[in-house]
Formats: sequence, structure tokens, C-alpha cells
Amino acid sequence: MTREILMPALTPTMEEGTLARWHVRPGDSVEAGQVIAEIETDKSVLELEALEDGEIGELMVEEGAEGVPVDRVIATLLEAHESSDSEEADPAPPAELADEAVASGIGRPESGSSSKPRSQGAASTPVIPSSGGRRNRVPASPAARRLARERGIDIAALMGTGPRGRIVAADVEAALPALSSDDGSTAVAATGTPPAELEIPFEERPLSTLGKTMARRMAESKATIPHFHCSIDVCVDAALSLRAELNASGDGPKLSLNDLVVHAVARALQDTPRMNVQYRDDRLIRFRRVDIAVAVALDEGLVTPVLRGAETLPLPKLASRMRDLNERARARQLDVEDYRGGTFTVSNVGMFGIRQSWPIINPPHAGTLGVGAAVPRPVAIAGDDGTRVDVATMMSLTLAADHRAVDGVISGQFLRRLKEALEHPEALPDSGERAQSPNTSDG
Amino acid sequence: MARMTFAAAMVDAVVARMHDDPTMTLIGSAYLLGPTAEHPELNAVRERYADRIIDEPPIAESAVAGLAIGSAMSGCRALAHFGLAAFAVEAWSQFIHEAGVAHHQSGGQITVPAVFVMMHGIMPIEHSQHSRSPYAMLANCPGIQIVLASTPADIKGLMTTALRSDNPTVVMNHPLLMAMEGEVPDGDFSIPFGQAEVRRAGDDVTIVATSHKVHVALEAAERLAADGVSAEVVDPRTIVPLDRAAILASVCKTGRVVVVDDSPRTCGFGAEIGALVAESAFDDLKAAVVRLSPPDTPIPRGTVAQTPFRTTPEKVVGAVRSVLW
Amino acid sequence: MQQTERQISLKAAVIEAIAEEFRRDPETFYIGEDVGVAEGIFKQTQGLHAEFGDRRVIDTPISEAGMFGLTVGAAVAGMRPIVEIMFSDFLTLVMDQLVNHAAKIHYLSGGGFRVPLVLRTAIGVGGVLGSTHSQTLYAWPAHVPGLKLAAPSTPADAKGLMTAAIRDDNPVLYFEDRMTYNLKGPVPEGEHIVELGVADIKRKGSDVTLIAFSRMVHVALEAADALAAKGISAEVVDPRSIVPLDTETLIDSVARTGRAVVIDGGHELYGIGAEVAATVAEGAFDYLDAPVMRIGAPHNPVPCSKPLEAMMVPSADQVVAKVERMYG
Amino acid sequence: MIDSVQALAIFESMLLIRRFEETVIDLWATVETESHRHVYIGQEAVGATIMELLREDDLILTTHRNHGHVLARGADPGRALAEILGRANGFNKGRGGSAGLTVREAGFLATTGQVGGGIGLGIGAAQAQKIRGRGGICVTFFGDGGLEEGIGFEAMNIAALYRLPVLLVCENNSVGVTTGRAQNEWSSSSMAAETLGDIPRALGIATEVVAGESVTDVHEAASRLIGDLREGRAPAFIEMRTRRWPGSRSFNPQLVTGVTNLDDIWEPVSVTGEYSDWINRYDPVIGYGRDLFRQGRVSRSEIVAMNERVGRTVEAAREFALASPLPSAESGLAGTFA
Repeated sequence: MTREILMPALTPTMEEGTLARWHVRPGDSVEAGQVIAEIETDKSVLELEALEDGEIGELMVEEGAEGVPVDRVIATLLEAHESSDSEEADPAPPAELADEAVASGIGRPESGSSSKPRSQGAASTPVIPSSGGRRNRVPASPAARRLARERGIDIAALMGTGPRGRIVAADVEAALPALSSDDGSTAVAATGTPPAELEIPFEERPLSTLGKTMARRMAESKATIPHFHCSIDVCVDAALSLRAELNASGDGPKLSLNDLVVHAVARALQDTPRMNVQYRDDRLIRFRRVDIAVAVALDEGLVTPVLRGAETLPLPKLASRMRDLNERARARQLDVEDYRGGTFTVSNVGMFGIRQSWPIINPPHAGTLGVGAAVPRPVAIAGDDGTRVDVATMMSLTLAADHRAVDGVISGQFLRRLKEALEHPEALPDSGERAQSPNTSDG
Repeated sequence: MARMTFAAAMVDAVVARMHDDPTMTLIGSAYLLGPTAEHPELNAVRERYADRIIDEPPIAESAVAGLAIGSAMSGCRALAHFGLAAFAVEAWSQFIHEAGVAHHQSGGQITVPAVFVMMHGIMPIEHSQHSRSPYAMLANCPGIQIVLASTPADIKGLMTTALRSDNPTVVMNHPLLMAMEGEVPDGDFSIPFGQAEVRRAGDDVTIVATSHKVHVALEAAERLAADGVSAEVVDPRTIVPLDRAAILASVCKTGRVVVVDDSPRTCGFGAEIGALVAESAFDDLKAAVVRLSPPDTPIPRGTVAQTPFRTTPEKVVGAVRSVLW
Repeated sequence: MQQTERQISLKAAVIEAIAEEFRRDPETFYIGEDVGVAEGIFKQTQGLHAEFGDRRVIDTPISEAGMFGLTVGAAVAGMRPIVEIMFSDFLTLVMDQLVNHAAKIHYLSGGGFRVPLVLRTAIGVGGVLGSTHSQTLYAWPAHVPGLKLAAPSTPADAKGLMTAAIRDDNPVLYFEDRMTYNLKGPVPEGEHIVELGVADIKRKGSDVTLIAFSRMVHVALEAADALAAKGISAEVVDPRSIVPLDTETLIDSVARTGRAVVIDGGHELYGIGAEVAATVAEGAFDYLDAPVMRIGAPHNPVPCSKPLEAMMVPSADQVVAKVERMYG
Repeated sequence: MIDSVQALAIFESMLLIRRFEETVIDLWATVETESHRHVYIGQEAVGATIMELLREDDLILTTHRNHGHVLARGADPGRALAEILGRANGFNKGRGGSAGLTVREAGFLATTGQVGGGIGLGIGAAQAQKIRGRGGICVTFFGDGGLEEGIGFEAMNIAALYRLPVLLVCENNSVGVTTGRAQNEWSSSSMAAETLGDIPRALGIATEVVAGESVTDVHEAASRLIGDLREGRAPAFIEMRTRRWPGSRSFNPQLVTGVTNLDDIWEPVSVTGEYSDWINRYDPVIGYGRDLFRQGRVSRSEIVAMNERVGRTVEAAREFALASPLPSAESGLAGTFA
């Protein structure tokens, strides 16, 4: 599979950049994290790293080219030979998809249903470093917001098809039949009469049972659980190195970054037991085991198979369990026992290059973690002789928490512990044969 | 640090440069401080470098501009004070067709280290023909840097930079700033062009303000804070070059923008900021950009008639409320 | 627009409007450099001197401030003069008379005086005339309260706007892109008035609004053709007058399409494009489905060089590229 | 009396200008080069003589009709021609063109197409020279139209008030761009004053009127005034009355008087045709050539050798200019600020 590498937006205002230097040539093998080019903006020169292993296909932009617009394809990346037949090597297995957009029951627009010429960026390699300082806000056009307001739709529940994931008016309009079919829409479906406000051509299909369940649960969650969100940025360079080392050693199952995240979440929940809870009718239930539900997107809806006793699983074992659940989910072979219960949910949308997602809590859990893309970003590092700016592979983790069960202090402790666990993966017990450090002191 | 007025801080920068640069000419030095204030060092400079001082040139704005630009092209820096911006419009052919184009059109052979200083804004007791803030017009033409300082420290730092720059620079000051006091760094102090200053940090709305209106915005922000509205006040300090990144960063944070300045609305500073934000901070905008400018009519004489033309903290608060739905 | 078989050039349409008004109103005259026997450096006053003679078609020295002062005085005295400033670049030379006098006299006299004059001037890049004979300086007077501005794109509009400008009781600056002088189109015979402040939709569309002035209208129409081939339906709106600006039509159109690109031959920074972009971004905010885009001349002087000056003129390709960026 | 070395230098400079401008007109017809141009034919005596009188540190302002000034000041003809053709190797990277040709290394500060604009800048250059106090001066060239703009008066007033060392050289070719008012005997194209000098004279500025086709007259007046300037008697004004060259037309100058035939110097009777009067009476190259030839200060063979030398220079310039690439469109986007 060929992937496209795009000119990244390195600053909020950047519209174009100069391809100052290529560090690779067609045919070169690259590893995730390897610098492949230097991009010059009006302010600075930044390095562009590959986020995936592979082989450089074609360089589409000459070295020294000025004024290369953001999102222009600058190179193609082919899958590396050794991994071309191994899906597990993909650091972002497509099965791990979950996001509030999907979770809320509104699927991505069917391809071909759009009347406008749009190129979806989803197939692009997520190498776009996110700009700092931007407020965490769902990108949506004012027109989309107005439509959503008028129609009573939660804009955050939609997935944008516009540039850089912007929710545009068409996305709101596309969402309308899906929403209306959930309740009282049978009549509409039966008569085939489009709602009056829909002027554009559309198609309509009934939701699957899974889809209906998901729609109902998500709507209930958003309507009845007092959500609050906390976000933390984590440097995953160490985790990526560890993964590379472990994968290079060969014998165990191929690890994905998500495996490391789930593993760290399990540790953090174990260390922050007040997060591993559930609110139930004026009572608080604290679980003595960590069962992590991992969201997996299927065409007909979302499933959340549960990794039971996750805190007890060494990393290799956790990874193979994860793969097993994924495969069975995609093969529609999950048993009820596989997705029942759980104490906490992880939802990873990083493979789309999404920096940050704001999950809806998967009830009755007290917390759901949204995992963003791991991308190089400029970071300020305080040192002895002042603050300097460096580039690190960063990932944003966002916790949606039920404020009836947990508060900001607990969330903060949990996220801090999670950050420590991911940034110092060698300190994770059982993270592999090469982990030599003793346990860190109890957080 | 020393406490001094805006006018004194500006003159400090000019005086220092007159000492440092034996080729610099100072034209219109009589207007630098305004009619009442005294500055002993300026007087000393006027005596000591009499051959490089033209205290009160003839009322001939275009030729005064030519004098400064031609001298600058020759390698001798010049500062010319034009009194009021409303009169300096007479010199704009020289500004944009000579100073603004020289470097580009000569393929880089010529530089124009000239500074043009003038007062802008409503002149309280003056005739309409004396009241104008026409900086956006010059900004529409390439090649001229434009400084709009708001504090004593800034005018010193920005004037120092202007007097070291190889490019022509227009410095427009508001009369109500001249006597304003503040802490000013001692000695050599410069502020790079194109670096906005966040005068007050906030989360709910960005107020982009220039020159004297920075203080109006700050007062408005204070009142808004009492009502629980957190306003960020961004002062671009130079509008060419314009620190777009700082403005956009603030807008990305707050999602709401009010622009407060003295130029007329149509094709004014607010239009540029409005267009910039509508294109480049689109996804972060929660409300339309509001431009708070004097009305698009000439400015009448007299303080009462000028009331609608004065941007007050109340008006800024009102504008902010209108974007906080 | 009335149907008419007759096709004449934009230049001829302007001259026709002037001649018709001159015949109708003896209190009119035309003054400028080389506008009499020479009939203008672009032949833009052809026939006027022959018909109206020395008394009403007057050559001046190269003294813009002087001739414009004369015009303002004559207008205040009750005449309806047309003054020609050869290139809009030379507006810089009449700034005091324009900004501090023509624009303010009516207001400051409490309405006691009127200044019914037309300032006719050429804009636009082309023909390699260099940095001081190529600018489109209409953002300057637009920024000065008290002045009206018209900028036609077609021969019919040129005639109708000139007639309206001459009859207007205020100073009206009339901008012609000299690269459109020989553009031909249908023009109504006899009296034809295009009211100032009324935009014209030059092409209907539903997906994006292209707002353009003067010659840029034709760039926008070319872009609309190219966009149509890509399945995007572009509406082209020509405000025709810059002050007053028909904000209602502009905002209506953008509210319908949800997208806007403003195309302006002047410098982009602090220009007309900024004004229009800010205006529609404010007025149509809740209907915007994509960022409002601007295209104008880059922020450098117009080089005196054919290959270099080409980059100073917005192109249909740029417009198409901007629109495509709105779709991802 | 001009010494012979200087006289021959002036003559060769005039001949270079003439051959260069003939090439410019020829290229206009044969090379697709756009842009209007204003040639200096008929005014060579002014530029060549004044430049010969200037020092290296003197500063110069000029107008769209600048080619002669630039060449007489010794600027490389190849790069000058490249600029006129808008080529990337021109002095100004092709941005200035014919009307904006500016050569800083030769002392030119600005070549401005704004009528009268250079008069304003010239007093600034003079101010700089005054500050430097090394006796340097500024020469501002402008056409008769330059005084019609208000800035001309303003600048002369300031120059006179502050005794700025500027020599104002008004090259009155008695022709407007389109009006072609050659019939009014030199007053100016559109000026109410009897002579142009009346205006500076009213401000107390030393003023001369000179026959601009005569090297001797130009030299006499200019050397005297320049000397005065260097000694602090400033400013000064010269009206150079030149006779309009019949081929002068800004957008498309025509070589109606033909390629200058130096035989006309030693065989005056050979001059015939519609423009023989202009050539015999007002062509400064032929006129000064005849003076020098008659005075025995130059021989026919020396003139022929000079012509060949100049021809080679101009041919080399032509080759250089034509071989120069046009600038890329993007190159014009840089360099607005220093």
C-alpha cells in the first residue's frame, strides 16, 4: 500500500513552506521517527519525521522548492519489504478505531454520497505535526454550527469531511437522516418522503441492531453523564524506541503503540484506584480489577471488546490478547463475554492523524480515554541555561470522566501517572525481557 | 529603569542616535516634544549638532520628505517630523513612490534609512483637517514600515529600531500618549519590529488594539474582568510588518475578536485584521470579528461633536458583549 | 440590462457618457494633462475636444495638485467638472486637496456646499509602465470618508456609472483599468444610468461567491468557467462601486453559497479585498462554510518588467486554487 | 577652453551614448522587450559634459530619460542595456527597466518616473553632502515638466534656505509626452513664467540658461556653478535648452534621422533630407565633432578609430544583454525591504 506524505502545517498560520532539504532518496528505507526532510517556514527550519517504517517511493517536490502549499503531497511512502505482508507491523491497526464521531452512531459518510468534489485525507500518512497553542475545539464552519444549532445536533458528534477534518454544512446535513431514523423515523423511512429541510439528494438506510444500541447508549451518556475532559501531552519517543527494540528482537508478537498505551493505562489505573470506579445510583463502586474496553470500529457500528485483568498482563501477552480480540471482532466472532462489562475504555483515533479526540464516556464506565496521533511537535524544554525548543514525538491523551464518580484531582493523578508510565516505559514492570529498571516508586 | 513620559522616551532614542551617528539629520525637531514639554538633552543636541538640525522646515511636506529620503539614499540617516499626519498626506508621493519602492526597484542597490514621525488621531481643539489616522493607507503600499507605539518603553525601543533600520519607517503617535508616563529601560534599548505584545492575557475574547487605543482596551478589559469576562489585549506595535502569528495565536485561544483603532472603518486596520482572521483562524472563530472604528465621516471640530468619534472603554465593552453570545 | 445589438469598447462607452452629459449640461468641463488636442495618452478623451472645444476640454501643466484644486473650487462654485488624473498613482500628488478639502467640504459646511466632481483615473498593471504608473490605489480614497468610488468592468457599466458619477452631488472617483479600455460589449444608446452602490451578479452560482472589481471581474468569470468544469458552481458578483458598497448583495450571495473569494487588482494588504472579506465574514458569518479568501497583488512594488509584472496580477488559476483549497 | 584630453573624453562619451541609443531603438524593433523608453539622443552634450565635471563622490538624481547620464558616468553599458531590456543581469535585476535604471556604484540614488520627484530627493542628497562636508555635491536632472509639480518649488525653496549644494539641471527639450509643443520657443511646455529660471531666481538661486547642444557652453556654465557649489555658494540652477530630436516619442522612438553618419563631421555638404536642419544645427555629436575636427584637435582617423572602439563596446553590451535571462516571476516577490 502506498501512502502519501503531505506538506505539514508547522505553525497555525503556515500556508506554505520551503522544502529546504531532503534527507532521503527514492528507494531509501526509513523507520518511524527518522528525519526525512527539513521544512523551512518564515520563522524556522523544522525536521519532518516519518511516522511509519517503509520505503520512500517518489519525491514529488524538489529540494529547495519554495511556496509548497500545506497538504500538498511531497512524497510517497511504500510499505517496507519485510512488513508488506504483516499487518501487525502497522503501528495503528485500523481495527482500533473509536471516536465520539463513530461512537455517537453517525457513521462516516458513505463514499460516493457526497455531491461535492472532495478529497478525503484519511489515507494520508499522519506526519503532520500539530501546531501548538490552538484551542481544543472541534473544527467546524460557522455554517455547520448554525445548522447544528438549528437542528439540535451536537456538532461534536460529527466527523468532518472538509479540509483538515473541518465539519462543514454538508456533514450536518448528511447526519440528519441518520439521527432522525433513531426514533420516530420509521414513518419517514416507510413513506420515503425526505424531511422538508433536506434539499440535497440523499440515501437512507436503517441502522443495524448494533448501530441502534450504540446510538442510544451514546445519546444517553452525553445527556445524562456530567462529562468533564482533561488532556495531557505525552512524549512517546521512549515508547517508540522500546517498541522498535522489542519488535526487532523478533520472537514475540509485533507490538503496536496502542498496545503500549493500553498497557500503561492498566498500570495507571492500578496505581490510581480511585479512577477505576463506577457511579451507580448514589453509590460509588471501586473495582479491584482493571478491565479495559478497547473500541473497535466495524462497518455496522462500534464494539468494545474487553481486556480483562489488564493490569496483570505482561506486555507481550497483552499484545497478543489485543490482537486476538481485534481479529475476532472484525470476523464478527466475539462472544457476549468478550464485550460485556469493563471498568474503563480506550479509544484511539491517532491513525487518522487526529491530534486530539474528546470522547463520549462509554457507560457505565467512569472514564474513557481518547488517544490522538503520535506526531513530532516542537516542544519547549526548560534547561539550566534557559528554555529551548526541541522536536519530540508527542501524543495527546484526553480523558472524559464522569464527574459524579471522579473529580479533577483524581483525573489529574491518573493522567500524570499515565504520562510517567508512557514516557518511561522501561520502568513498566513486565514490559519485556529488556526492561531492567526496578519499579518506580509508587505514584 | 526610569520613569518618564512617552515624548521624553521617544526623544531619548532620537538624542542617542544623534550622538551615535554623525551623519544623521533631524528635521522638524521643534515638533518632537509637542508645544509645552522641555527636554534639556534635546536642546543640547540642537545646539551641538546645529548643522544637522532643521528645527522648523518650511511648510512643504513633500519636499521635506524628499529631503529626508534623498539624504537617506545617500547613506545619511534622516528623521523628519511632519507635525500632523493629516498634513503629511501631502508627502505621500515621496513616501510610496520614492522611499517605498527604491530598494526593490533598484534591485537592492539603494536603501532608505529614513524615519517619518507624525501625530495621528483626533486633535481635540483642532479643525477637521487636522484629525486623521491614515496609517492603513500607507500600509496598503509596499515598502514602508509602520510603527504605532502605545507606551513610553515601547516608543523608545521601537524608535531605536526605526533609527537603525535600513528601511523607511513611519512612526505615528497619538497626542494623548505624549504626556503619559511609564517605566523606560535605561541605555540602549530596542524592540524588534513585527513582534506584538500581549498587554493582558485572557481567554474569552481577543482585543487587537493599537496606539492610544491599547489603553482604552485595557481599561475595558479591567471592567470586563469585574464581570467575569477574561479579555486578552494584543498590541501589534508595528502594523507593517504585522505579527500575524501572535494575533492568530490569541484568536485561536479565544475564538472572538474585537479590533479597536483610530483608522476609519473602510479599508482600515480592522479590515485587514478581520480578513486575516476570517481566512487563517477560521476554524477557531466563535463569532464574527467586530471592528470598532471611528465612523466613516470626516471628524468635526470641537470636543462635543467629536464624541461619536472617540472610542471609549464603554464602547469596547459593548463590542465585546456583542461577540460573547 | 437592455438588449442591444451595438457593441462598443469600454473606452468609447465612457466617452459617450461624458459627451452625452456635456450636451445635456453646459455647466460641465473636462480638465487634465494631454486630454485636449492629444485626446489622452490612451485616446480616452477621443472626440471631446473636437466637439466641445478649448473652453470645456482643458489641457494643464503637469500639476495635479493645482488642477485638482481648480476642480474642487469649480465644483463648489456650482460646476460639474471632470478632472483626469492620468494614473491612480498620481492621487498621491493631490492628497491634500482630496483628503482635506474635496472629501470634507460638504460635511464641514453643514451641508451648505456640494462638491459635484468626477475624478477619472487609470488603474491596473500591464504594458510594463513600472512602479509609479501601474498601481491600483483605490483603497486609499475608499479609506477617506466623503468620497465615492466607482470601478466598472464592462462597457455598459462604464457608461452607466460615468453618467451617474457626473450627476452625483459628491466627489466621485472613477477608476478604469486601462487593460479593459478596448474590451467590447453591448452598450445601451442614449441615457443609461447605473446607480452607485448597486452590485451586479455577473454570473449565477451556488457553491462559491467570487467578488471582484473592475478587470478582476473577467478573471473571476474565467475562473468560474474553470470551476464549472470541475463541478463547482461559482457566482460572480461585481460591486461596481466601492463606496458606497452594496454589502447587502454581497452578504446575500455569500450566505447562499457559504464560500467567498475576493479578487482585487490592488495590493492585498490593507486593501479593498480586506474590506470586502471582513465585511462578508462579519455579515455572513453564520453562513460561512469555509474561510473567506483574498487574492490581491503581492506586497511589493510593480516591477518595470514584463515577466515580473505578470505576478502582480491575480490570475484565474489562483482563484481556482483558492476555491479548491476550500474543499480540502 | 576645455583641454584636449577632456574634450576627447566628452566626445567619446557622447558618441557612446548615441550608438547605445541607436542600439536601444534597434532592439525595440527587433527584440520583444516591452516597456516604454525615453532616449537621450540630442541631449548628449549635457550629460556627457556635466558627468565629466563631477567627482567620484558626487551624487546624482535622474529621471526616465536617464540612459545618457548613466553611460556618461561610466556605468557598464552591458548591464545598463540588460536592465533596459528587463533582464535578470541588469543593474536592478530587471525591476527598474529603462525608466528606472539606477546605478548606485556610479553615484545614482534614484531614477524616478514621478515627475518632479527627483527634485525633492536631490535636496536630501545635498543635505547628506553638506553633513559629510567633503565638498561633494548633488546634481539633479529633470525635464521641463518637473517644475510644473509643486514639489519643485518646495524643494528649491528649502535648498535655497539651507544653502544645500545641489545643481538643478533642467533639460528643457521643449516637448511634452504627447503635446509636442516644440513651437513655443523654449519657455517650457506649460509654464506661465517667461523662462524657467525665473522661478529659482525669485528664490535667490543662481540661474543660468545654456544652449544645451553646445559642449562649450555647457562646460563653461556648469564648471563655474559646480565650483561655486563646492565652495559653499549654493544652490544653482541651469536650464539646458536642447532642441527636440525629431524621433523622440516615448512609447516608440523612431530613428528618423538615421544612424548617425560621422562623415557628416568632415563633409557637411553630404547632409540632406528632411532632417538635415536638425543634424546641421542641433545634433550635438555632429556639432562637437565638427568643432574638434576644425580646431585640429582630432583627426578623421582618430574619430574613425574612436567610432570603432565605441562600436565594439556597444556590440559587446548588446551581446551581453541579449544573452542575459529574463528574471523569474518569483524573483520579483523578494526584496521589498532591506
